[in-house]
Amino acid sequence: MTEGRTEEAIKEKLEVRFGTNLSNWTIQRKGRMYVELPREALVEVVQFAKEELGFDHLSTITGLDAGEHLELIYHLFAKGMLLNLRTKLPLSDPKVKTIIQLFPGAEPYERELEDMLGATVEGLPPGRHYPLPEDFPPGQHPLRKSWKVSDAYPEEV
Amino acid sequence: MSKITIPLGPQHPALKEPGNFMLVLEGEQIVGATVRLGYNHRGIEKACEDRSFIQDLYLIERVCGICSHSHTTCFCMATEDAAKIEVPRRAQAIRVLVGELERVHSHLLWLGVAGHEIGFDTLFMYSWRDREQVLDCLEMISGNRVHYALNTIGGVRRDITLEQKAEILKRMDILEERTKYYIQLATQEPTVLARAKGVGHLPTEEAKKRGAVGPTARASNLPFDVRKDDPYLLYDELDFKVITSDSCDVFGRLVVRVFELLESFKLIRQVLNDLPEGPISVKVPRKLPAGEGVGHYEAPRGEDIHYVRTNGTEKPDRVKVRAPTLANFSSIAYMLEGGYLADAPIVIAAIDPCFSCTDRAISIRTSTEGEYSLSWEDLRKLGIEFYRSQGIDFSRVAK
Amino acid sequence: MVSETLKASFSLLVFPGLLFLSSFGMFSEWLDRKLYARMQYRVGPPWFQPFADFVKLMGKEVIIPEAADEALFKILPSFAGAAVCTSILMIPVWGPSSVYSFQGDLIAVIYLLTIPTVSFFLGGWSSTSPYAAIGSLRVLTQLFAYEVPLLMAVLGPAILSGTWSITGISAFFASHPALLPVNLIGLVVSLVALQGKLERVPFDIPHGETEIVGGAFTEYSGRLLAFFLLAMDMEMVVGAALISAVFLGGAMGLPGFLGFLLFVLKSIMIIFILSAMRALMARIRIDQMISFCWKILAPLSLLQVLINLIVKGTI
Amino acid sequence: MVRPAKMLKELIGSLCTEPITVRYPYQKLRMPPKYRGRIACKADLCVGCRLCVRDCPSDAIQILPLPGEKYQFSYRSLLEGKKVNVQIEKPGRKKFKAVIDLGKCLFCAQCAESCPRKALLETEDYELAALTKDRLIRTYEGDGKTEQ
Repeated sequence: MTEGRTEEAIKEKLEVRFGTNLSNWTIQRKGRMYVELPREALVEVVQFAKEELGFDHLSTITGLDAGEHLELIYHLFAKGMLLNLRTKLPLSDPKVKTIIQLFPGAEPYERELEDMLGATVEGLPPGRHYPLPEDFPPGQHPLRKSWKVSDAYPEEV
Repeated sequence: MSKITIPLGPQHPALKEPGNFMLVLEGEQIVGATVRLGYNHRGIEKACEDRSFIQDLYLIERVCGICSHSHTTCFCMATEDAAKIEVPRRAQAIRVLVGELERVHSHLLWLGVAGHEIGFDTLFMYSWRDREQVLDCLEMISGNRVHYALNTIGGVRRDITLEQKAEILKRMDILEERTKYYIQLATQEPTVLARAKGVGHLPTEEAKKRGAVGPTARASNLPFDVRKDDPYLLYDELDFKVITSDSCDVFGRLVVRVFELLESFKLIRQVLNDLPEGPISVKVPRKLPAGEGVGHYEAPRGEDIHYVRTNGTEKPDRVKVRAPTLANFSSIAYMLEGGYLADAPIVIAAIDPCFSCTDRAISIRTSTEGEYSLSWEDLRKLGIEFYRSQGIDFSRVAK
Repeated sequence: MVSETLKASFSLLVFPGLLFLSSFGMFSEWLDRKLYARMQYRVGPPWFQPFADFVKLMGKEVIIPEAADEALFKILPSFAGAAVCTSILMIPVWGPSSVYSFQGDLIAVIYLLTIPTVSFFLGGWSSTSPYAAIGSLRVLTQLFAYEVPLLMAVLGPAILSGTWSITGISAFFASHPALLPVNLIGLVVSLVALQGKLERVPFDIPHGETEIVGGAFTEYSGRLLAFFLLAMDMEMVVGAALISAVFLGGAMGLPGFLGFLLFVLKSIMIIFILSAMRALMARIRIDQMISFCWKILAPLSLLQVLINLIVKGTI
Repeated sequence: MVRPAKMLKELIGSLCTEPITVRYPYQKLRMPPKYRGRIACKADLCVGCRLCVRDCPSDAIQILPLPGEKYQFSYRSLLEGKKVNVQIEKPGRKKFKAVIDLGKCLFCAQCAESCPRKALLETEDYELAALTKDRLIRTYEGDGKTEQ
């Protein structure tokens, strides 16, 4: 919204507010920045970014299996700037709080995290599976690196 | 009056792709709507992880049948960001050119589909006839009609010749004239106005809250266009307007798309008349260095975003695709409720849905217990038996 | 007595009844489709396409929904066809007079022509599918919208000629051709209402395929569907014949074959107008259709009646 | 500004012109130059590097070695006292054949791009439908003209 907004200014504002909670800053190029934060601070940071910094569009949530933990990346967008908030969930306890109260459009993205990666999104209203079918074997999550097609459909391989 | 629940999809004449809308009706009025997706989950994201980058290009291209160039460009931009590859300017210009030609093709296709949804088949036939012009251009440039296979990591695969340039400019003039005719038609034909005005209302705040993108957002007076807001390729050097409409309904979406066609013609002319010289691609190693990148692209249907993480091998570690339709989905339920059943197809069509892109990604399902599949031979036998019972013998007809 | 029965069955089954009507109906369906296609830069079907479609449907399996009333479900298509075949007997086809003519046959034809519509409704309703249920509700709603303007529009020429028989009306206009232009409004209203009766764009609301799949016919298949579609084609011919007899002076007093030629020519002209209307417009919503019929068509037809009363007073 | 029957002029115009439809089987479509149709292979040029196989997104292409030409001669063995047949491969480059499954091919022509010897070509042939799947599998040997 503000034209003179730079990556450094945003970094400074976030650091003043959240201090040591944020780590691993990367400013890849103009309009692309990555930052890592603990999952406890996630909702707060997203809310701050939305309400104070003008990041009012959630592009998507990427989830990936990075071996010993799950990594979630929230891609927040404001004019000219893509802020990527990275948070790590231990595989033993892959829980994260929902952000649908801030971005109602995030519901399918969060359902996808639950289905495809086996993360638990707390506060997500009960609903159908997305994108997996209702009769998909429970406990199987296709985007985990250890998953193979034969786990769910043994007759096919 | 008692309530009737009508399923719209997954197989329905109004929807060319599988999506399911359960509409609760009171007479003709919709009092409740639930949206269900996931019928066409093809496992593309998972499949990308065990293919090389070159193979992934063609897989990503098949995320969508209409905006194939959008997805590959987005994927290429994300990968090039991750591997820190600089793309030559001529390649960027060709990407913009094909991207805009694709937008023209997609919007004309939408115009036809919208015409069909409101029972105006003449508009459907006319706009699809004109769409052949732009498809011919694309075929001439890339050699294929729909899946252009033009992008490669580090540039594009084919160059534009002078004859092609002249031919495209000629066809754009024809199309511009036709587009002006459609603008008149859309704003003057009373039956079109009756079906489009005030239908599928989506106020600005609601569109913002639900994260609408693309023409859906712009028709709700939300000037969100990645080409302007997060310029990629050469868009920050090109002159074009972001078209918005404040009518917030299907009519607005129609007008936004038709006027965007005019902007696209403008862009195509600018790119062609000022095509930078130089190579069309750079050599890229098979193994890309570790890194991550986000591709952000304005597809004809709205914001498209890809996330790519590389790990130093010739295969990506993770590819995430978010097609524009998914972002528009929470708006659909809002727009449907309180409307008429007759308006449901056009309201759904007005976001230009592409369910298969949305679902992307798992494997083929074959027979499970209790179901059975028929081979070609079995089917043939069954058919012959049925017709024999009706007194006609087809058994001697050649296979 | 026997010859009377023979004559009746001949005219009901051969000419101008079932055989003629179905072949002319198929021809006009082809004509309609061809014109529609040519208006859209397409090639359109070959001349035998409607017949081929009919034969194909006859060979298909008939599926009857379990919840449907089987007897009703099966009888309705022939019911619709029979009503249309009967109604052509009262409209002049060969020469200036019809096979059967009596005072009030105009009203009889209009009511016979509602029987197919009612059977579409019953067929859709008895097949117990949600699409068919919505479709048949729309059939009935639409019936109430176009029926009144249609009836009032044909009332105009009847008042002007002072007779309630179709043969009488066309004979009157044949002898007073100067009075034909008086009925222009009525002609337009009845053409629009006929479009509604035949459930064609912009009034194809009962089977708008993008909304409710096949509408009332969703569950119909095979032979039964073939007969329903045939009844629809025949209805188009009867509608065109009715309009040509009432508003355009029918055979204009020409005898036999010449009169027949004129009848064919006028029907083709009306079919052309109907296809152009189909190509020109988008389908409107049922609520828009009703308000259009009651707020525009009905007052227009009332105006026509008024004009005719005044003209009648002056001649 | 509402104008009913806006398209009437266009409709009449359409009635008076030829249909736009190409009557396909009787009238062939003209393909632009460099159309990406069936992929052909000049197998003579192939060196068997299999880069095309590696890059093919759909496993549609196979490169198989051909048995090379052989010198054949025989001699009478003094030890065994009978005739012995001997085959010796002719010296020179090995030959290959390409098997392309059109049922799997995506027509992206990446193989033609990957080929260092330009042995794979894009052709303008687009009439590739077949009644059985095995007729979609095309084998190329020699100069690329022969196929099955």
